[in-house]
Amino acid sequence: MQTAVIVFPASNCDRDAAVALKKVTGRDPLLIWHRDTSIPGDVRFVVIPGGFSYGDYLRSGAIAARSPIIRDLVARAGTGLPVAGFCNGFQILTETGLLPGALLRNRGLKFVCRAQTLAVTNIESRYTSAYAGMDHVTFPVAHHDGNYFADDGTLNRLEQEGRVLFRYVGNPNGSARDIAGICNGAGNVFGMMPHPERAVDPLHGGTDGLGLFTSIVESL
Amino acid sequence: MKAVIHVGLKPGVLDPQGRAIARSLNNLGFDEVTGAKQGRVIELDLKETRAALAESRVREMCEQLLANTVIESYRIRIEA
Amino acid sequence: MKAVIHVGLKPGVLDPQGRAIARSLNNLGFDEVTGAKQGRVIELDLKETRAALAESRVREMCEQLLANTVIESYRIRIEA
Amino acid sequence: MPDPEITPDTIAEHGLSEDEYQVILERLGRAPNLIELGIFSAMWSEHCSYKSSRRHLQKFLTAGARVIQGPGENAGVIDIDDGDAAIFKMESHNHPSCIEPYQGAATGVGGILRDVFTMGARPVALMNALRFGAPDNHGTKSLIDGVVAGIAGYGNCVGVPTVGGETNFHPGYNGNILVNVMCVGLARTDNIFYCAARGVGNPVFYVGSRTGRDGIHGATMASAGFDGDGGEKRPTVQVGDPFTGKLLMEACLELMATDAIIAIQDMGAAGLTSSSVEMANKGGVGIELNLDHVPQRDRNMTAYEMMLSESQERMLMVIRPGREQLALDIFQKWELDAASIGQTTDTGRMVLVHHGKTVCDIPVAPLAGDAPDYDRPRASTKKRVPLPVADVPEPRDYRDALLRIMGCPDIASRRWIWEQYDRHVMADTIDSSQSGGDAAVIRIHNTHKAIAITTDVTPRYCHADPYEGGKQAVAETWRNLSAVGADPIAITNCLNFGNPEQPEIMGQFVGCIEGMNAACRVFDYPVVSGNVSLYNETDGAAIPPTPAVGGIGLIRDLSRRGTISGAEEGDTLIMIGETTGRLGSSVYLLRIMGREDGAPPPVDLESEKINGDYVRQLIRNRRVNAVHDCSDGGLIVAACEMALAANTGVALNPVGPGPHHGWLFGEDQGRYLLATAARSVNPVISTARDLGIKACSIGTFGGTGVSCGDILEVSLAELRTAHEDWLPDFMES
Ligand SMILES: Nc1ncnc2c1ncn2[C@@H]1O[C@H](COP(=O)(O)OP(=O)(O)O)[C@@H](O)[C@H]1O
Ligand SMILES: [Mg+2]
Repeated sequence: MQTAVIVFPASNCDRDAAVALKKVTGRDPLLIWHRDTSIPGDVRFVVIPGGFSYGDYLRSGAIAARSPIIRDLVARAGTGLPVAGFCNGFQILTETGLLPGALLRNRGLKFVCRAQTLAVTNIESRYTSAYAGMDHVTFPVAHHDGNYFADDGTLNRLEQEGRVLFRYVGNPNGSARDIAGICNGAGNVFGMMPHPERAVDPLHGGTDGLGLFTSIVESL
Repeated sequence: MKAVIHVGLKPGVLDPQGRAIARSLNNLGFDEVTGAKQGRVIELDLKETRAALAESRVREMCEQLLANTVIESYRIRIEA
Repeated sequence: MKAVIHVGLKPGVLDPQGRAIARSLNNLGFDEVTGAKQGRVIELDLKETRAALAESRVREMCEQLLANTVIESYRIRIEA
Repeated sequence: MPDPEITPDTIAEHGLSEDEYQVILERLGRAPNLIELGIFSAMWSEHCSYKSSRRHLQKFLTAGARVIQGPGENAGVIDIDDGDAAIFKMESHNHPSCIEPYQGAATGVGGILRDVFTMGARPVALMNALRFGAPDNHGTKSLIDGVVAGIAGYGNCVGVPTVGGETNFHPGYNGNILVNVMCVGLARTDNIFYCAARGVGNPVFYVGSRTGRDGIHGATMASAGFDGDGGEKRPTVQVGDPFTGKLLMEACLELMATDAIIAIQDMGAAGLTSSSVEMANKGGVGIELNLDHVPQRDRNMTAYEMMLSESQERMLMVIRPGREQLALDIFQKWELDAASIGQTTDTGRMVLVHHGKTVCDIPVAPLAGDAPDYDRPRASTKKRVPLPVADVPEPRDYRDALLRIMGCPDIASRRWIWEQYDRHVMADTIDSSQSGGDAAVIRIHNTHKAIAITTDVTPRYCHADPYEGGKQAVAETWRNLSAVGADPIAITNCLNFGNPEQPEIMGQFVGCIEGMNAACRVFDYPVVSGNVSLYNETDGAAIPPTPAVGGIGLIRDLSRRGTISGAEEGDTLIMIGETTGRLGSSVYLLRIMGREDGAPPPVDLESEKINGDYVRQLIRNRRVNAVHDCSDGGLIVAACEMALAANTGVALNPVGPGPHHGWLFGEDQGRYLLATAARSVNPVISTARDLGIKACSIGTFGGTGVSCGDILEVSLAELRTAHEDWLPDFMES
């Protein structure tokens, strides 16, 4: 199955994402440069990788979210193409408006890199079905701006609609209501600050991240 | 001409930096500080010479890029 | 009262953020932008009511914490 | 602008001695102009010319079966089989970090990354070796805060994991912190790039950030005399731009996959001057640059300023004729400024043109070849007498002493530091600081091989005895690599010392080098790159001698490696190596007795070698569940670290009738602790004895605490709290 990773200047988890996608699909994903203007038609799943696109200058994800490729990404997401953003990818997705809210500086103001326990709060989504029977997973977090914020109305709606897919157990960054990962109303666009793509190999210290990729790939 | 844009968090949005600043000032003995907020100032050099036009363009820049209106509000000042 | 502090890079110090902002605005079609600088604004709420005293205290805060005077300069405005 | 006259003051301000100036006059056959003087002064500075250290560095073992490139290039290169090469180097950014800790540390990381990717390697790991003043010294806390944030700010953004390092606190660093950073990269052995320019008439390209007035050395003159804008005195601090650094790295690696590059050199210290001179000198060619074409950030820059600016994120390359467009296209894709600023010539001269005028015309060879080379007088450090165990009081309470040591600044967990570093990016980090293990382990992408990396030095020992301390630093890296099952291959180093014009300091310097070299020769463990940082002193107080060593080893099969954390309930704790209870210059002495005297533990290089070889063999044969070396704090600290990592207690056998402090806290060298399953205990011990290696069973894993007979008993929870809380509590206090 064809998948793709969008690469921005100073994306740096593009390789991490590519390794995970290859592991699950058996095929190298396309790497799409941010200046391209369209995502090839056969691409079934797009990952926006972590990193420091544009050095996180201005606001994390802000400049990347105005890249040429984004117009087509938004259009295709609107027609149901699954798009997942991890870490900087999540920040970019909120900046494009594909996901609600924003990511502020961590409460502790420091970059934080550690293994993070997460509660899987909805196993019925396209991104979490493989976690049936697993309450908790451990993914690494590695971010400076991971403090999820949205107004109360938005938070309530996310919760009511079952769109909060992961919550932190032991909040590392001050995120509202311990939110670690959310999806859009249609369930095809997903973003989270932790890095499932860095937990796909026993040598990483765990393989909990694989379930996320198998879930979405099997839903196609 | 020049545009000076202040971008700050909207009221109600948690401001971790501001909080930390107030706390560290208190720790340093500046007890008179009861609160702090941190925002950004962006200064743009513009080729445009008509203030009104400049302002409306800068407003567009803010909406499109310079501010994240989900969490931030902005104020524009145009200088000769 | 309130203190508004502008902190910006001293002239000649590399401002990578400013450069990235200008470039991105150009890419979005705002060709009139020829340069950009980014600084910080810190707003403090103060219990102090005497402006002169407030100003001298805020100056101390800037020197001790709010500005990195090796590369940044600052400007203070006291408001009632 | 009229050419200012060169006065004795001008010469002194450029750090040149009268004799050195005489040599310049002779080589040129005339007086230099200011630009030429600036160029000579930069090239002949301690930093570029190694004038106090060169003759001593030449003593190092630098050759070996796996050495592809030893010292002399931007980084060392070793062969790690299958056509793979590891390229690495360590560098200091001490002085800039003292002035502005965030930017100083950040630009240090940027600089070492450029040294490595300049040679064609993709950087895969960063390390940092930090020395701060006493925790209670004014400023220590904010220096830690700034340095760690700076390293994180640069390394995290470029997406190279920061996987390990070391951190010391000592009042000897109160006025001079040390920030040493190391980078390791991977390349193919047939695609390594060097800085020697070749050919005549080949275009010289400048790429990366524009040149500003950052970090110009002759700052006094440059800012007062040449800055037309007036106003505020310009800061000379360099600011790092990790975003541009990342783009530059990607662009260079992309261009390196083509045949466009003939030579490449990053612009580090003395920027355009040293990069262009080195390229020309190594290639035996001349170089002509038109400074009007240099991309500039500030207005009205003079030739002097451009040549001496240390703006970051810049590279110089000689491009193959006909490939100019290809290069420009790649730089444009990565949104980098690039320009052809000159060409190679056959004149052997460096010619600079600015505003249509030739502003510099000097021969290249003397800039490098005639650099001063001093044999500075030296005085050796007075030998300390060994400190017998009997002369050191026992602690009143062993349990209390252990908790204090586990939570003292030398031993406490560095989690507060390394949690700010992205340790996983690139998806090949197998082990890092997080485990508290002995060396970081980085997989070579798409293989089952890995490299292991460690940095070590114990300045306490070097201060007490430079020769033994030098030996120990190398031995500890070798031991740490062995403990993870890696074959140690080569080292890099960063030699941090005080003022070499003081004979005692020069004595420390040479003593450390000779000790390091003795170890390198016994281990067949060559030095392939390094860096020297001198004049680390304030008001005549020099730092403790600090020759930081960075070691690299190869793990051929990741399924056969050692970890600190694998001990299982019921495993036997075995000690490899001999314990006599050496407390001189130990952590026990420092933190429990408040003393820093006594000879440091000597390193017996021969037994160090056979012990390490044996431990690696055991790991390869899967005879051990966990391995850890004994270093600071002695065997009890090592045992506690293993217990904490495995979350399993350990009961140590009390030895003899006492005193026990030499046994538990002594810092005898060449020792390892192993956690071994019952069935392997006898074979491990008896084989060791056959090989003439001291080995004995000293305890058993299990339970929820650490104990030693009726001497002490403490729960893992208490140990963990003592170990984990000190640094965060200190930083938040
Ligand atoms: N500045 C630092 N950055 C990253 N990791 C660090 C730093 N300082 C210490 N560490 C990590 O903490 C652990 C313990 O360090 P140390 O006590 O120096 O180990 P050892 O004595 O075995 O060489 C190691 O895994 C090391 O990599
Ligand atoms: Mg060790």
